[in-house]
Amino acid sequence: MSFIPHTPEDVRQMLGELDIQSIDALFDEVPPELLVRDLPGLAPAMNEMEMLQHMGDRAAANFNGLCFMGAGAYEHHIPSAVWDIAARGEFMTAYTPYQAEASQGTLQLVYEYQSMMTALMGMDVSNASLYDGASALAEAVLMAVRGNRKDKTRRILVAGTLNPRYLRATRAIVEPQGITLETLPASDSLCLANISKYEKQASEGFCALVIPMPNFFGQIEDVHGLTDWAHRHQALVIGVVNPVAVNLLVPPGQWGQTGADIAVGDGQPLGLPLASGGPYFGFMCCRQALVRQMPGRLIGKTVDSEGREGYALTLQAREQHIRRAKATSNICTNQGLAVTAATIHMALMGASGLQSVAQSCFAGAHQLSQQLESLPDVERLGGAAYFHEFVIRLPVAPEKVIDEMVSRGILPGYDLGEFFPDLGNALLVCVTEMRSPADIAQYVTALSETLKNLEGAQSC
Amino acid sequence: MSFIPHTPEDVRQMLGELDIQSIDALFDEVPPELLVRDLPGLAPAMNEMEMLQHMGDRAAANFNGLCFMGAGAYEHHIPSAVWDIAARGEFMTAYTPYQAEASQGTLQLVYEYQSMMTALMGMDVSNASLYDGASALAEAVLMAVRGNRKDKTRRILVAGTLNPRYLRATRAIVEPQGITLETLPASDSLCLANISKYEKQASEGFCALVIPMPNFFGQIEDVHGLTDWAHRHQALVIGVVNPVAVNLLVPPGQWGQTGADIAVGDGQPLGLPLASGGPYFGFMCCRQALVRQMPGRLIGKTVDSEGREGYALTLQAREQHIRRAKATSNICTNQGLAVTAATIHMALMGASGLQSVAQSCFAGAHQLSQQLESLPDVERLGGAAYFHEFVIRLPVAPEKVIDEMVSRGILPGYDLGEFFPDLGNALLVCVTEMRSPADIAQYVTALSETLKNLEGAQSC
Amino acid sequence: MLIFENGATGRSAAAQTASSTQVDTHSIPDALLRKQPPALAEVSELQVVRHYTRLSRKNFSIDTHFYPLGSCTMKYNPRGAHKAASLPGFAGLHPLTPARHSQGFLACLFDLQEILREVTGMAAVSLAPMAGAQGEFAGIAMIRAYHLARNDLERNEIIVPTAAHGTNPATATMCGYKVREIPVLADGDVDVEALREAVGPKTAGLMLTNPSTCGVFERKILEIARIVHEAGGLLYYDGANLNAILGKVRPGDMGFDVMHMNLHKTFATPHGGGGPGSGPVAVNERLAPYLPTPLVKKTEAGYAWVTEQELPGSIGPMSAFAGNAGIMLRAYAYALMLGREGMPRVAEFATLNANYLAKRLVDAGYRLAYPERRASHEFIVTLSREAKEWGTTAMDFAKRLLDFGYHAPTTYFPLLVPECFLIEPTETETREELDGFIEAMARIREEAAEKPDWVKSAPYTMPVSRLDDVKAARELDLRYQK
Amino acid sequence: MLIFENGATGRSAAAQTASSTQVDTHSIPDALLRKQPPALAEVSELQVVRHYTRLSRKNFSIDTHFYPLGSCTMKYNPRGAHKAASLPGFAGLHPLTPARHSQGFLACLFDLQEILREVTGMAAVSLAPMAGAQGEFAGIAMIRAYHLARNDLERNEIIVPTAAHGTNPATATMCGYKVREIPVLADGDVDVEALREAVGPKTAGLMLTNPSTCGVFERKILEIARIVHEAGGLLYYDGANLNAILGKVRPGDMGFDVMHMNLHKTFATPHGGGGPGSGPVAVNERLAPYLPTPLVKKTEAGYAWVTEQELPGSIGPMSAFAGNAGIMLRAYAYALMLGREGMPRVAEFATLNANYLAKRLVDAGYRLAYPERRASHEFIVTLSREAKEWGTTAMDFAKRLLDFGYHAPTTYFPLLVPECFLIEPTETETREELDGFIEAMARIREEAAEKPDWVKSAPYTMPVSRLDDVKAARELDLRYQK
Ligand SMILES: Cc1ncc(COP(=O)(O)O)c(C=O)c1O
Ligand SMILES: Cc1ncc(COP(=O)(O)O)c(C=O)c1O
Repeated sequence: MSFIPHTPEDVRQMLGELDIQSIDALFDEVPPELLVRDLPGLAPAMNEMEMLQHMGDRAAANFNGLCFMGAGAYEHHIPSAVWDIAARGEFMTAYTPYQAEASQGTLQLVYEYQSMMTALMGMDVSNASLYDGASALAEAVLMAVRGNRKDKTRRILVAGTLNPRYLRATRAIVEPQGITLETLPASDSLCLANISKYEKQASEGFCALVIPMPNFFGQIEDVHGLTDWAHRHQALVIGVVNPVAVNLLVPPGQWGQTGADIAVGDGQPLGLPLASGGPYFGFMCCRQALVRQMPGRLIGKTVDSEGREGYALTLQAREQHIRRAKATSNICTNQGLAVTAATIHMALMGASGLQSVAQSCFAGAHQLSQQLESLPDVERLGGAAYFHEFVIRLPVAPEKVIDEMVSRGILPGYDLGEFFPDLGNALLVCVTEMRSPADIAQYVTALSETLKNLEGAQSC
Repeated sequence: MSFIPHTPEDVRQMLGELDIQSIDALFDEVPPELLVRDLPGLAPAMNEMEMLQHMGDRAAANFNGLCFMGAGAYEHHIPSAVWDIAARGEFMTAYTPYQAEASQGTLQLVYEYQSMMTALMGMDVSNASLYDGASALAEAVLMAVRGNRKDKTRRILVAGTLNPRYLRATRAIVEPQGITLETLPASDSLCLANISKYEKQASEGFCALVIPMPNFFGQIEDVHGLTDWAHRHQALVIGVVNPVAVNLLVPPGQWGQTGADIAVGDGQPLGLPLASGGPYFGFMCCRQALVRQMPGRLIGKTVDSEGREGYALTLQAREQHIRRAKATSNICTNQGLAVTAATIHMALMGASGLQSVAQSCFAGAHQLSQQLESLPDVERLGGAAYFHEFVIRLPVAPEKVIDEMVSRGILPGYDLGEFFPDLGNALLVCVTEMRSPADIAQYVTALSETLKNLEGAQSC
Repeated sequence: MLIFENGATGRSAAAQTASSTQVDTHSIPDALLRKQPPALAEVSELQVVRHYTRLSRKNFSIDTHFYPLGSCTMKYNPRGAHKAASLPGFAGLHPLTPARHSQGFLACLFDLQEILREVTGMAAVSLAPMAGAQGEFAGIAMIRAYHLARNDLERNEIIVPTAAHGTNPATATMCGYKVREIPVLADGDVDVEALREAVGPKTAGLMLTNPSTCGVFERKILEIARIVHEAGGLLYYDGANLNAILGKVRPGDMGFDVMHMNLHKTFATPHGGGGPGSGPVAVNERLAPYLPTPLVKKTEAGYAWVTEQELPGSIGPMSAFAGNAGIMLRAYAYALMLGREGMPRVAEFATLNANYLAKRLVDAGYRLAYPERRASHEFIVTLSREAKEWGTTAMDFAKRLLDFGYHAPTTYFPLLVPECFLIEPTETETREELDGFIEAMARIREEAAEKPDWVKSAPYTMPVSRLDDVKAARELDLRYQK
Repeated sequence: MLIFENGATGRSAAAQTASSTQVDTHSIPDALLRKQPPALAEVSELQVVRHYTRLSRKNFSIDTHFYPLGSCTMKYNPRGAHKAASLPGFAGLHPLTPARHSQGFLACLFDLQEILREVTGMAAVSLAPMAGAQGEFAGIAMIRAYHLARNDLERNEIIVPTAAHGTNPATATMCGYKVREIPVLADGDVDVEALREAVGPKTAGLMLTNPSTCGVFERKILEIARIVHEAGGLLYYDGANLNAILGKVRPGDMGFDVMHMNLHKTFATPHGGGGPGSGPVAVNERLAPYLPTPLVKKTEAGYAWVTEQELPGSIGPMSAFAGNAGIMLRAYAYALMLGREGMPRVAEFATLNANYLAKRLVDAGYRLAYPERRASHEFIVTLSREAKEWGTTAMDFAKRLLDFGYHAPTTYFPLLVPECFLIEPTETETREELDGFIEAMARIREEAAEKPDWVKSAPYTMPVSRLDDVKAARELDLRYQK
């Protein structure tokens, strides 16, 4: 199929123009032994109908019920207009806006995105996106190392309550540059402990502190105390922030006396579907002083030759296509379309809409957790306030509970055993505004029945 | 919610400008006793999320398996591009193209549609659409009465093999004008019989003959013989045509010696989803001589003041907004967006694509029918060649078979008992290119098991 | 360039073509087989996408422009409603699926019937008609059926005011009636005296819209209803203007016996460049036996179609299936989002916007056709003075507006007001948008005064300038031929 | 006008706001609560729809324009692939759903891994990287891991040709390497002698793309591979240009050890105005132990994620989940539609179009950077003569092309060719489209000769004329402030 429009007559004429007999002649500079004859491992072409039927079967083979899983990706309502507009060919099939005059749509939109993101985070500057939350954190670490001129240690302290997947990816990305990540262990409350506990680790000096808000367990850290502590140690503060939660919680720009220095996170909750993990996008904001250390694209407002307002890529000298080996990052393609959707999403939701979403999430999570706590043998872990996720300890292995609940149409949460086996049968449960009181009731019933079944089975 | 953008400040300013205290003052010309205080029958507003969840539940409460039902609506593959583009705001949210300069998109598209439709039907002229196939037939009848100057009877002969729903709707629409519809009974072959059978009915004179192709039972009528016969009686011929079948079957413009005079049908198979019955669209084509009798809009090509090509509504003097009581029809809003989709669909499919669809349909139907005929107690009715629908007689009531098959995920066909109880347990089965060989095998297995169960149950 | 002109012999959007298996069609007599493929475009998938994407950009639309087209209610079409109707459970449902296997769909129709009953103040609703004009047909056919059933055979006239929409008289004709026109007074109200003279034993009914197409509320509506009813006629309400009074005033309360609604207007379903619409009819008890089928009822056992047997007096179905189902689903979704409080707000803000716009246009020098009246959701500006003094007609103003990025209001309708603009801003537009339009209108008026020829040759920024309609009609070119 | 400037205090898209229940948040310490709502736009739903619909219309895109951007492979992005990835069963799937409950999704990833293995001729594939640059990072990190594992600790240099894309050297730096550049000869091939001199015990690897960014096939590729391997280095293939050779030549066969692909280029997923992409890496046996996670394997019991335990040498994950899943699904759908026969046709027709275009541009007076060479899927025109003679630079030609409705080719890359246009027509464009572009180029060249100032001030028909980049950088304005 190949979506090729050439008719035999076209080919004849074009070959004639080139004065050759066959298309193969165009490959005559390739060493002949390298030419492939066939690709026996590939199947014959499907037409669109067959492909869609095949993909439909595949899609139907995935879980498709009520989702109470978060752990870094959250199911929120996405207004229908968001993707109807983001998927317009003009947004979806354009390239990076290098030719500014022919890309004012994307450029202005990203400028608006930057404005919204800085408003949301209370920060000075936002870039045009990075790949995802985890890799954005890695870039933030690299940026902190570049930006903190007072530090020579290349040591980064990371809250042990950070999403472990963020930690892994960040480690993979920054370690080749000799940067070390050290975690501050969490207390029993599933939050960082009192600062005094970490003075020893701090005493060797460190470049930056990474603070999640809320943390991986849904808990709300004492961001003010932590920020001021890090700043006292001349370290920078990197906040890892949920962009919906921040509508209820203090934004990173207002953490402590002077605010976080860099804020990153995953933009997925702002209009991106769960989508099996992506595309999402990483956002990154920083203080004005760090702008030249920013990785990724920045859109600036300027004027054209007639004085009209317009938008263009700016500070490109930071980027790989200009600065090459000395660039702030190698990033080129980013997550433009996801940003397009997020911008439309934020415009539609507005501050009042996002706040009401945050409130619904908070309320729903508290409703569910209270009801679960009242179940026999179910215990909630963690002492601090929490936003829309919380941890429960089950009397049996979460894996079994998950399977049983899935058969009842509910994905009950994330099995913390993967990264935190010490927590013992712990499940991370999330409630967003999408889960109605009826859904919550259904969860409670399903779980109590599931536990009865499993405990019954065990006791036999 | 109401999608109203006014802030309290806007309202204050606007009322100030109008020098009134409240919006209610604007209703002071309404007799006060007419003002409604409340609408207690209505529920409180839902937000979009709640509405979509509610509609999602409702959608899930419908049959959602393999469809082998036709009977006037057909499940074909619709290329993804069709609705992606048709649903662009510029097509979807425009009005009828009265301001030609600001509507060249829709106007040119409809001109292309007219061109495609006439090519498909082998006719001279196509209008810009009518509501659906049935009402298009009604309009064709009215048009024939206007157009056949030689006829005074206002009698229309209709093949008894026509979709009975078309007959009912046509009757409802044309009878107030004193037009009578008379059916020519079908023969056992589920086709019209030899013409000689109908000479008596013809002898009183008639205005037009309505010929379905394929007919309601999927069978292929002798359109040549019927057309010439009607023309010999100085009657017009109205073809009711399936626009996919016509890629395999002789188009109405080539029926008999001189072709049908009017061709109508439902455009649904050209890119419209089953969609619970609509929106579809009625197409109508005719010979050049009848163009001034056409109901509905026509788009013509012309030039602008600088000689550039452009498109505009034309022959508007036929229409209600100009001719009022003397118009060819009262139609105003038509099925524009459905036509937009159909045009893109035809462009994507092309003649080769539509032909291959028609061939697949034909092949699939014949595969299934052959396998079904081999089941004990299942009999195929009808003697003529058929396209993608055929009739089988079951040993038990189709209703029960349908329920049982539905529980196995298959909608096995249309119960002909509604309109043709005399056929006795007859089911109208349809196969389109969407039904794979595996689907067909699944049907055969499910039916044979179903019949075993039901017959077993009966014999107890 | 036409799609055909993009084509080349043998080119195709190959991914859309079925795997070519040679099919044996010998069971079909050769004479009944198609011999030549239709001359459709032969183009690639990218060509199709690019061609129609580009074409779309030549349209004005709600999503791109303020579109104050009077009588058309060009308001925001919620994308959520579109999404709801596109859910696979609806989009994939065969219309003849037995009711017991399509309960979700039937429930939506039933609920919509109930909502429409409530907002119209009528006794029963059928969703069958596929647009306003078909709703009118159904309504007048019911009036006819009513008189026939009572053996009242002399009634062969439908009365319509001169301001009526063209579909009104055309519908009357389609139902076999003669049309009798009555005038509208200088204040925009129907001439009640003329009505009194017109009614009589031949009167089958009166068709009226209120607020009228003059953009004013028919103040004597109760008297009009009395006159018609006393003469033995019935009252038809053309619901095209329902947006003006939604949730504020109900046709049933005004004395109407039957009406249609335009879901594509009042209930915000997209106009689609000409359609589809949906034109449900609502009736009082008297006419309920004649409603068009299908209808949905709620029973103990679930939702069900009302059968023909149950409704023997029905005027019949208007289409093969149940009408424009997808439009009904969109309207239902919209109604759910408006809810009890949202309905009257529609009328209130549509009216506020119209009155504000009218006032400010007067300030800018324009003349209203009915200056003493409240505007309803729309109003008429007459440009007869501008036409006389400067030679710039309503058409000229309309075309020039396009250059300013505003779709023109409805022109030359209703016909009784010379050089008229019928302007309907709708409730979903902001004051800022209205202000922009007012400014453009003010500028154009200045232009008309200073350099009328400039206005008379507008538009300048559209893909084409004014088109030669005469040539279009004289040298009919209705299709591409190679 | 910015979206914020459409706003008014208190305005909102109310249908998107949750029913407001006052929520008791006292469990959160007051100091940790947000006090002031963010200053987002306060706008209605229609305003949002209209604003962004209008904005979109200010973009050029594949769906609207020919877009021959060299190195970017701007070809048709099948809508069917977009639809497949948008199916609720994929779009609604949580990435941490246990593998046993997401078999359909895992099956797609596995099959895609296999397809990519086949077309690259490599031993194993990981889909983890989220774009080309991240794929490069993963590839170079694997080279690093390989050397480290062998305790080969001196290798701290990555060699790149001067023609390389900026991401190549930037990536080497990110992986802690020094970059050593080698020149490209006048015929477009890498300077093999310089390479010979550059390699040595410090050489970790060479990054190369073939066909190169000069638009020609590196003829000495086998020799180059030998030189690097003999020096103990590994060979990295920058797969951005894979479209040129898809199904015709395989990087694995050329001797590359590791490579990335840009699914958003070769596999036709939309570029989205800057992203997202997906940059899978493929490796030979040597590097397979270091692949980034996650990976999908097929077992008796079904599809499963390869665990960290199974792959202890892995360089780790590159993102929180499995990368840009939706892009993988689109690429997979596209690959299914191409199939076995379709893959090589991509390379063949991309190459045919490029060579035809190059030839015709030469006829029109343009000069190729490598006139003696076959073009691959792209080629370079150098406008240095035009710049010298008439003062019209590549930038000027690029801007003027916009006025003719064509997106400009890539300008000033690769940097080594002065005043260059890197032109990549792709296989999905028709000859007619190419002819139109050629005609425009010919016209512009005439204009440049006759009235160079006209070309130098282009564009004239875009929403803005040339923008002041200096001001943008000097007076940084990166966000709206009231
Ligand atoms: C006043 C009036 N009546 C009737 C109609 C006819 O409605 P439809 O176009 O849906 O057939 C219209 C629509 O234009 C109208 O404005
Ligand atoms: C030759 C080459 N290498 C690498 C890249 C980087 O790929 P990506 O933009 O996906 O990170 C590009 C893309 O522009 C490229 O053209």
